[in-house]
Amino acid sequence: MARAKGSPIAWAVLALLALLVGNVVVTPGFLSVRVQDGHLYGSVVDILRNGAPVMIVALGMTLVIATRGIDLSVGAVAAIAGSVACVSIAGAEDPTSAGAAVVAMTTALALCIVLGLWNGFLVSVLGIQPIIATLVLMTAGRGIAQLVTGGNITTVTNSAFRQLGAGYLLVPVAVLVVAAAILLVWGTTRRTALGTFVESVGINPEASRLAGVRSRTIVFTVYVFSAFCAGLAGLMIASNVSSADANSIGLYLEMDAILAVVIGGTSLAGGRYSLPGTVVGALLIQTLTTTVYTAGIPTQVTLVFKAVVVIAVCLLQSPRARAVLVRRRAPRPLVPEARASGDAPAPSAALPDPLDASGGDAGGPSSSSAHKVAQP
Amino acid sequence: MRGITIGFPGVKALQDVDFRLFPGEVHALMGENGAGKSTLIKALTGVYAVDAGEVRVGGRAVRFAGPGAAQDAGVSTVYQEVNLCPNLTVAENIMLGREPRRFGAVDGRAMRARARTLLERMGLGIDPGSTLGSHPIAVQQLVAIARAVEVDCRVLILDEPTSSLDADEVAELFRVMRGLRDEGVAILFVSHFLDQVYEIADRMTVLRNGRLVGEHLTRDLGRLQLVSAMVGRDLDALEAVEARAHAAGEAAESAPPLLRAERLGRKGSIEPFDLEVRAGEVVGLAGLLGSGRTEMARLLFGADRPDTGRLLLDGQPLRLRSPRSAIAAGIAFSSEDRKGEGIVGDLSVRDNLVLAMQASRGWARPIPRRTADELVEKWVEALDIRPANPDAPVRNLSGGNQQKVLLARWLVTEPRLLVLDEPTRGIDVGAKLQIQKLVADLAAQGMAVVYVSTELEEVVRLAHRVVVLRDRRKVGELEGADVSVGDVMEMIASSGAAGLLAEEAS
Amino acid sequence: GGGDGGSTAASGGDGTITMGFAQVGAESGWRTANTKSVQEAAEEAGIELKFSDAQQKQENQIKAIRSYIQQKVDVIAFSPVVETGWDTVLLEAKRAGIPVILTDRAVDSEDESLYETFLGSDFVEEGKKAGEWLVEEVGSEPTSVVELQGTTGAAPAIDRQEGFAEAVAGSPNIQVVASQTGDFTRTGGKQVMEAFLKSQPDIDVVYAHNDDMGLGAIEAIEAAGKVPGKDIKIITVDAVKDGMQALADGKINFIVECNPLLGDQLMELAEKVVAGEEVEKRVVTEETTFTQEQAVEALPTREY
Amino acid sequence: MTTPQLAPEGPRTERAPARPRTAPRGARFVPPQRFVPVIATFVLFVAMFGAGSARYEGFGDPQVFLTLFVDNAYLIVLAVGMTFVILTGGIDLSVGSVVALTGMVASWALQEGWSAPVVIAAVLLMGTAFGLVQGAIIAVFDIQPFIVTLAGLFFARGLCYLISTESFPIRDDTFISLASGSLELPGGYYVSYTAVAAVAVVAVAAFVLHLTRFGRTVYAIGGSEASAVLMGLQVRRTKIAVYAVSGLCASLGGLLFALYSLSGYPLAALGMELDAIAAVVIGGTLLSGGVGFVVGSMLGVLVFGTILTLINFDGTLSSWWTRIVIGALLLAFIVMQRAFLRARA
Ligand SMILES: Nc1ncnc2c1ncn2[C@@H]1O[C@H](COP(=O)(O)OP(=O)(O)OP(=O)(O)O)[C@@H](O)[C@H]1O
Ligand SMILES: Nc1ncnc2c1ncn2[C@@H]1O[C@H](COP(=O)(O)OP(=O)(O)OP(=O)(O)O)[C@@H](O)[C@H]1O
Ligand SMILES: [Mg+2]
Ligand SMILES: [Mg+2]
Repeated sequence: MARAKGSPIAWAVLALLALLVGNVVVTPGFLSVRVQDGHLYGSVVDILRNGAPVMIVALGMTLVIATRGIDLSVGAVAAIAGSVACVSIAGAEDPTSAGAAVVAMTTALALCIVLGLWNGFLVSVLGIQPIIATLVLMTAGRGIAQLVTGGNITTVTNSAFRQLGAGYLLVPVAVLVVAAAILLVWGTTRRTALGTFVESVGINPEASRLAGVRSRTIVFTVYVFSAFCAGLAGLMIASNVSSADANSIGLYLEMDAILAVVIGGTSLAGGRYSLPGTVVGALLIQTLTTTVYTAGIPTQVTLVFKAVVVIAVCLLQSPRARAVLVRRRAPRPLVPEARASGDAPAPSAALPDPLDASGGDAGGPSSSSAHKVAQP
Repeated sequence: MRGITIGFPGVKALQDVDFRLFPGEVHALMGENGAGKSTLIKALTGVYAVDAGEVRVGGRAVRFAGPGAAQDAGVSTVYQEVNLCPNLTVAENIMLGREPRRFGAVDGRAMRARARTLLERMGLGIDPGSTLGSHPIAVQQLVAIARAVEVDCRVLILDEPTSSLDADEVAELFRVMRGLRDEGVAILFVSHFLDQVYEIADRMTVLRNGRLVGEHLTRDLGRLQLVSAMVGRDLDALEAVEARAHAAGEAAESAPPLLRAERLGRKGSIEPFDLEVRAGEVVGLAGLLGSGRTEMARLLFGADRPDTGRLLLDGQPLRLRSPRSAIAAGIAFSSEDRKGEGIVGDLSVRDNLVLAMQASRGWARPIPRRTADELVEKWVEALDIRPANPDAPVRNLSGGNQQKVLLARWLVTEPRLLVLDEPTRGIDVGAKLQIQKLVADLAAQGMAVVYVSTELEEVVRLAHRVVVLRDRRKVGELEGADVSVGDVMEMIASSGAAGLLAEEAS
Repeated sequence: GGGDGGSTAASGGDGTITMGFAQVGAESGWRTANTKSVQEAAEEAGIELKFSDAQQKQENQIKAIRSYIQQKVDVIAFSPVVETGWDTVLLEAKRAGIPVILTDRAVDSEDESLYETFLGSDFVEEGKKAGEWLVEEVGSEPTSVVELQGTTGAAPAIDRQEGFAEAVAGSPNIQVVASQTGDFTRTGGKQVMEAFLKSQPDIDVVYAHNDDMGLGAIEAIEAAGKVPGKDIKIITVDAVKDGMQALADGKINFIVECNPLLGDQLMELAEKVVAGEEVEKRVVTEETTFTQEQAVEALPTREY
Repeated sequence: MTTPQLAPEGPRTERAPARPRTAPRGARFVPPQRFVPVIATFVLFVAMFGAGSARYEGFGDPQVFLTLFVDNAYLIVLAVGMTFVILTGGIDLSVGSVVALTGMVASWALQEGWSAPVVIAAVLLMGTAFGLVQGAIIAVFDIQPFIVTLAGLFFARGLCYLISTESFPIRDDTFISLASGSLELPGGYYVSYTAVAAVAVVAVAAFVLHLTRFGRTVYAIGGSEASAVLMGLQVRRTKIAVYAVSGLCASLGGLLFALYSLSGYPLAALGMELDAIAAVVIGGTLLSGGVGFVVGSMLGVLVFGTILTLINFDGTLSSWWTRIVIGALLLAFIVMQRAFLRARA
C-alpha cells in the first residue's frame, strides 16, 4: 500500500529522523563518524551493521507477507545456519583457512534453502496455515541448531569468516551484503513480473490461479528466499562474534523482522508491499535498540520506552489517526452516530477525510476497505 | 438528495446531482457503467461522505454516519457486489444484527424459520442452515435481497440485484418488489436490463458521467430516447450483430472440432456430458439458475478437475491439470464471480489487464512497459473502459468497468477457445452491444467461444449452437439460425417433465 | 518420539534409584555442561535419570515435577527457573513422599521442610568476589565501571549486580557509570559495549555478568582501537573454557568461577536422601576465582 | 428484448437440493464440514493420548488426563480470548505479557496488604482496560493489530520490570486455598478449581460467540469486514470489545497462572502468546478470521499439553531433542489433521 501512496514511508522516515535528533541531543557525538583502523567508526555505522541481520530477514519476510504468509522460523533458521557454519569451520582440516569458511557458508546456505523448501512445501502443497507451518520449524529448528553444536558455544578463529559480520571494506561488509540484497530484490521485483505475481497471489489467490499464475511456485520461492535471507543473517550474527550460540542466534528475530515490515507500511493481510518501507522499518528498530544502549536508559524502562516509540510512529503513520488528532483540536464536537430521528446531524468531522484512502486493511484478506468507508 | 457532489482523487464521481424518491414508487436509476449510480447510492446510505449537497429523508435533513445509521432510519440496501459474509450460514446472513432472541440468547431455530419463510418468499429453496459461501453468486445475490427485504424499511435500494438472476428469479423478485411498493415502500432500482426497468419502474433518473441528465416518468420516455440519454449518442441496431454472427456460423459448421469433451463429468457437480466446439463458432450454454453451466465451463478450462471422461484438443487428448495448462493450450476462462475469482483488487488496471498474458510468459520475461501500455490503450479504447487511467487500482472502478478489464485480460492472450461465464453481468446496454459485437467478430476471425449467460435472449442471439442444461445435466442441443428463446425454454421444461417422469418411474 | 523408557518406568522397589531431574533449559554453554555433568554422574552412580528440559519456563518445570510425581520416582531434583512459586507442587511431592533436592538456585519458601537440601552456587557471593577484586586492584584511583547485565529479571543477573554493588559500595572512587542488559549473550555484550564506548568518554573497567558478554565486549573494545585487559579491564563470572582462554591471553583480567559440575555431589546427596539419612540444608559448591596467571595453569585441564 | 415469462413449474424447493459443492473454490464449507476441523482435532487428540497410554506406564491413568486441564488452565483461558480476536481476523500478541503483569500486580498488591477479592477485581479490570485501549487504537486509528499488540507486549512487560525485576511470592490465604483447592471426583481423582474455572470460561465464551449478537458480529467481521460495515453492524465497537475480551481473558489467565505458580515474576509467560495462538490455530481456527470454535482452541491447548506430557513421561530426551520432538509431534499432528480434512473434503 505504501508503495502506492508513499506517504506512510515519509512518516516512518520522519520518525527515524526524530529519533536520531533525540540521540544527538542526549549524546552530542552521536552522528559523528571517523575513520578508525581504515574503516568508518561511529554510532551510525553500528546501527547499520547491527541492523543488517534484521534488515535482510525483513527483506525476505516482506515478500512472504505480501503473499499473505508469515515466516516464524527465520530465527531458528538463522541459528541453524550460524551453527552449521561454525561447526563446519571448527571441524575443517584447517579451521583458519578461507577455503573452510567458504565451504562452511555454502553448506549453511544450501541447508537453509532446503529448510525454505520445507516451509514452502508445508504451506503451498499441504495447504497448512503459514503461521503453524513455520512454527514447526521455529520450535524444532533451534533444537536442530543445538544438536549441531552439542549445546555448546562453538568458537572459531577464521578471518575470512569474520569478514561477513565484523569485517569492513571502509563500510561494514554486512552492510554491503544487505545493500546488494536489497538492490537485487528491488531490481528483480521491479524488472521482472515477480513483484506483480507476489502481490497478485497475496491479494486474490484464486483469481491469480485462474489467470494462470503459478501461485505454488511463487509461494515456494518466497519461503526459500526468506530462509536464505535468514541464513545470511545467521551467518552475519555468528561471524560478528566469531562463534555460534545456537540458543541466542536470531532469538526474537522473527518478531523484529515482522515489526520492521509492518512499520514499513506493508499489511499483514497480504498484497501490496513496500521494500523501502521495510528498510526504514528495520533501521528504526535498530536505532531504537542502539538509542536505549547509548542514552543510558535503565533496563527496567527499556521496554516501556520501545512500546511508546512504536505506538507513536504508528499513530504518526496512520492517516486516520492524524485526521482524528487534527480534528480533535477543532471546536466541533465528534458525534459518533446519527440516530434514526435525524435530529442530531453528525458533523462531517465524524467521517474520515479523503486522506483515508488506504484504509489500513488489517481486518483480513476479504476486507477490501473501500474509499472513504465510514464505520459506525 | 440535492446537489450531491462526490470526488475521489482524480475523479469527480458525482457533480451536483439531484435525486428524489417517493413512497410507493419504483424508481430506476439509469446510466452507463461508471456513471455514478453506485456512488450516489453509497452517498445516500452514508458509506461515503458527501463533499457537497444534502440528503433529506421525510423532509428532514440527515447525514448518516454509516450504513448502520441508514438502516436504523429505515433505508435498506443491497449493494452492487454481494456484500455478505461467506463464512456464515444463509440464515445468519439474513438476520445479522437483528437476530431474534429468547432469554437473551440468539434463537437459532426462530432465526432459521424466519429466514426460510423469507427465502421462500424469494422463491429460493435452499437450506437456511447452509453456509453462504457454498452457493453460487446468483443465490448469494438473492440472499442479499432477502436480507434487505427482511427489514421493516421505508426505503429499499437495490443496486443491480438482477445482474446474475435468470428470468424466473427476476419475476419472483418483481413480485416481491411490487408487493412492497403497494405497501408504500420507496424502491430505488438499478439495472442495465431495459426490459426489466420498463417492466417495473414508475420513474427514472438518468445519470451520465456523474451528472444528472434528467428525471422522467417511465411512460414518457421511450427506450431509444433513454439509451441516447444515457450514452449521449445513438446506437446501431441490434440486427447487425445477429447477421454477422450467423454469417460466421455457416463457415464454422464444416470445420473440425477444436475442443471435444467426451463423457466429461465431476461427481456432485455435473453429470458426464459430450460437447464439441469448433473454431469460429459460438456455443451458448443455456439453463436455469444452478443448472450446471458454470460447472461445465469450469471443467472445460480445468479450473476444477473432472473425475470422468476426457478432453480432446484438435483430436489430441488434452489433460488439464490446472488453469495454467489450459491457458497454455489456448483456452481462456472468465469467471462469473468478478470479485472473488476475477479482479485482483489492489493491482492497477494495467497489471490486471496483462496478468494472464504475463502469467503465461512466466515471471522472468516481463512484458515491456511500452507493450503493456499499448495493449492497455488499445483495450481501454476498444471496450471503453472508464476512467481510462491504467494506474488506478481496479477495485476503484465501477462494477461494469471491472468486468471489461477482465474481458480484456483474456482477449490479450489471444486464445483459441474463449469460455465466458456471464461476461455481460453488470454491463450497460451500450457496452453489452460492444461486447456482443466483439464476440461475434472474434468468432468470425476463427476463435471458438463458449458463452454462458443468464439472459437467454443474448445466448440465442449470439450462439450458433445452444447447449441446454438442467439439473446439472446436459439435456440437449439446439442448432441453427432460427433457434428462439421459446425453443430453449421448451427444451428445459420438457426435459424437466421427462426427468420427473423418469424419477417417478424409478 | 525417542527413547525406550516405556517398560522401565520408575518403581523404586528393585533397589535402583530413579531420579526425576527438571532442568531449566539449555540456554548457555554453562547450562549444557551442568546437564552433561548430571547425566554422566547419574550413569556412573547407577541412578536412573528422568530428564526434562523446561526451556526456561517455570510452568514447564512444574508440569515436569507433577509428571514425576505421577510416575512415582524416588527423588526429584531441579534447578528452579525462578525462586518463587514452588510451594504447591513441592507440597504435592511431599505428600507423595518424594524427597526434593534443589540445585543451582534456591527457592523462596517459608516452609523449609518442602525440600531436603539445596546444592548450588551463591550468585551474590560471586558478584561480591568480583567487586572485592576490583576494590583491591584499583585502590583509591578513580575508576569508572560499565556493567553488562544478564537477562533482566533473571536471578543470577540480579544477584551478581547486588553482590558487586555491595562490594564496591565502600569505595567512592569506583563508579558504575552505565549498566545495561546484554542478555547473557556475546552478541548482546558486543552491541551494548559498542554503544557504551561511544556514549562514555572513559571507561576503565567492564564488569560482565558472564563470560560470553565479556567476550563480546572484547570484540567491541578491539574494534574501537583499544586493548582489552589493558586500556579497559574486564571482570567476568562463570569461567567457561573460552573465557579462561581469553583470561590466559590477557584479554580478561579476572574471572569468578561458577561451577556447573554438580553431578557427582548431586548423586551423592540423592543416595543419602533416598536412604533417609540426614543431609545439610545448604551445600555450597566449591568455587574459586581465576587471575590471568592461574588461568594459564588451569586451562589445560578445563573440561567445559 | 422481452423478458421471457416462464411458467412456474412446481415448487422451486425441489429443484436443486443444496448439494455440497466439491470444487475447491476458495474457503467454502458446507454445514457439517464447519465442524470437521474440530472433530479432526478431537479424534487426533484421543489417538495421541491413546498412543501415549500404550507406550508409557501410568500415562493411561485418568488423572493424567485431568492434570492436563489443571496444568493448562491458564493457557485455555488465554486461548479463549485469543479465539475472539483471531475470529475477527486480528491478533493479540500482548497476552503473555499481560499474564506476567497480572501476576506482578497481584502479588505486589497482596504484599501491600490489599485483600484478595479487591486484588482479583483490580487485576481483571486492569487487563480489560489494557485490552480496551489496544482495541481502541486498532479500531479508531486503524492501525494493524500486530503492531499495536506488539507494542502492548513491550509495554506490559516493561511495566512488570518497573514494578520489580525480582519475583514476589504470594502468601495470601485466600489465594493459597484457591490454588490448592480441588474438586474431588469419584475414584480418588481430582481437578483443581482453576481447571474448573477454565472450562467454565470455555462454556461462557461458546455461549457468547454463538448465541449473542456480539458473537455473531465477531464472526461476520472475520468473514468480511467490509461487508459487515455495509450490513450496518457495529464493527468498530465489536473490534474494540474483542480486544477487551482478550485482555480480560489474559488477566484471568494471569490470575490462574499466579495461582498455579503462587508468585509474580516479571519474566513469567515469556512467549506464551505464541502458545496461545498456536493452540487456537491447531484447534482449526483460521488466522484470516471468521472460521473456528472455542472448543477447538481448548482441544488445541490439550494437544499442546499432551505433547509436553509425552516428553516428560519419556524422560530420556536431551534438551535439544525435546525441541525437535515437540516440533515433530506438532508436525505429525497438523499433517494428520490436514489429511483428515482432505479426506473429508
Ligand atoms: N473508491 C473509489 N475510488 C476512486 N474512484 C472511484 C471509487 N469508487 C468509484 N469510483 C469512480 O467513480 C465513478 C462512478 O462509479 P460508480 O461505481 O458509481 O458507477 P456505476 O454507475 O455504479 O457503474 P456500474 O454500472 O458499472 O456499476 C467511476 O468512474 C469509478 O471509477
Ligand atoms: N433456486 C435454487 N435453489 C436451490 N439451489 C440453487 C438454486 N439455484 C442455484 N442453486 C445452487 O446452484 C448450484 C449450481 O450452480 P452452478 O453455478 O452450477 O449453476 P449455473 O447454471 O452456472 O448457475 P448460475 O451461474 O446462474 O448461478 C448448486 O449448488 C445449487 O445448490
Ligand atoms: Mg455500480
Ligand atoms: Mg453460473
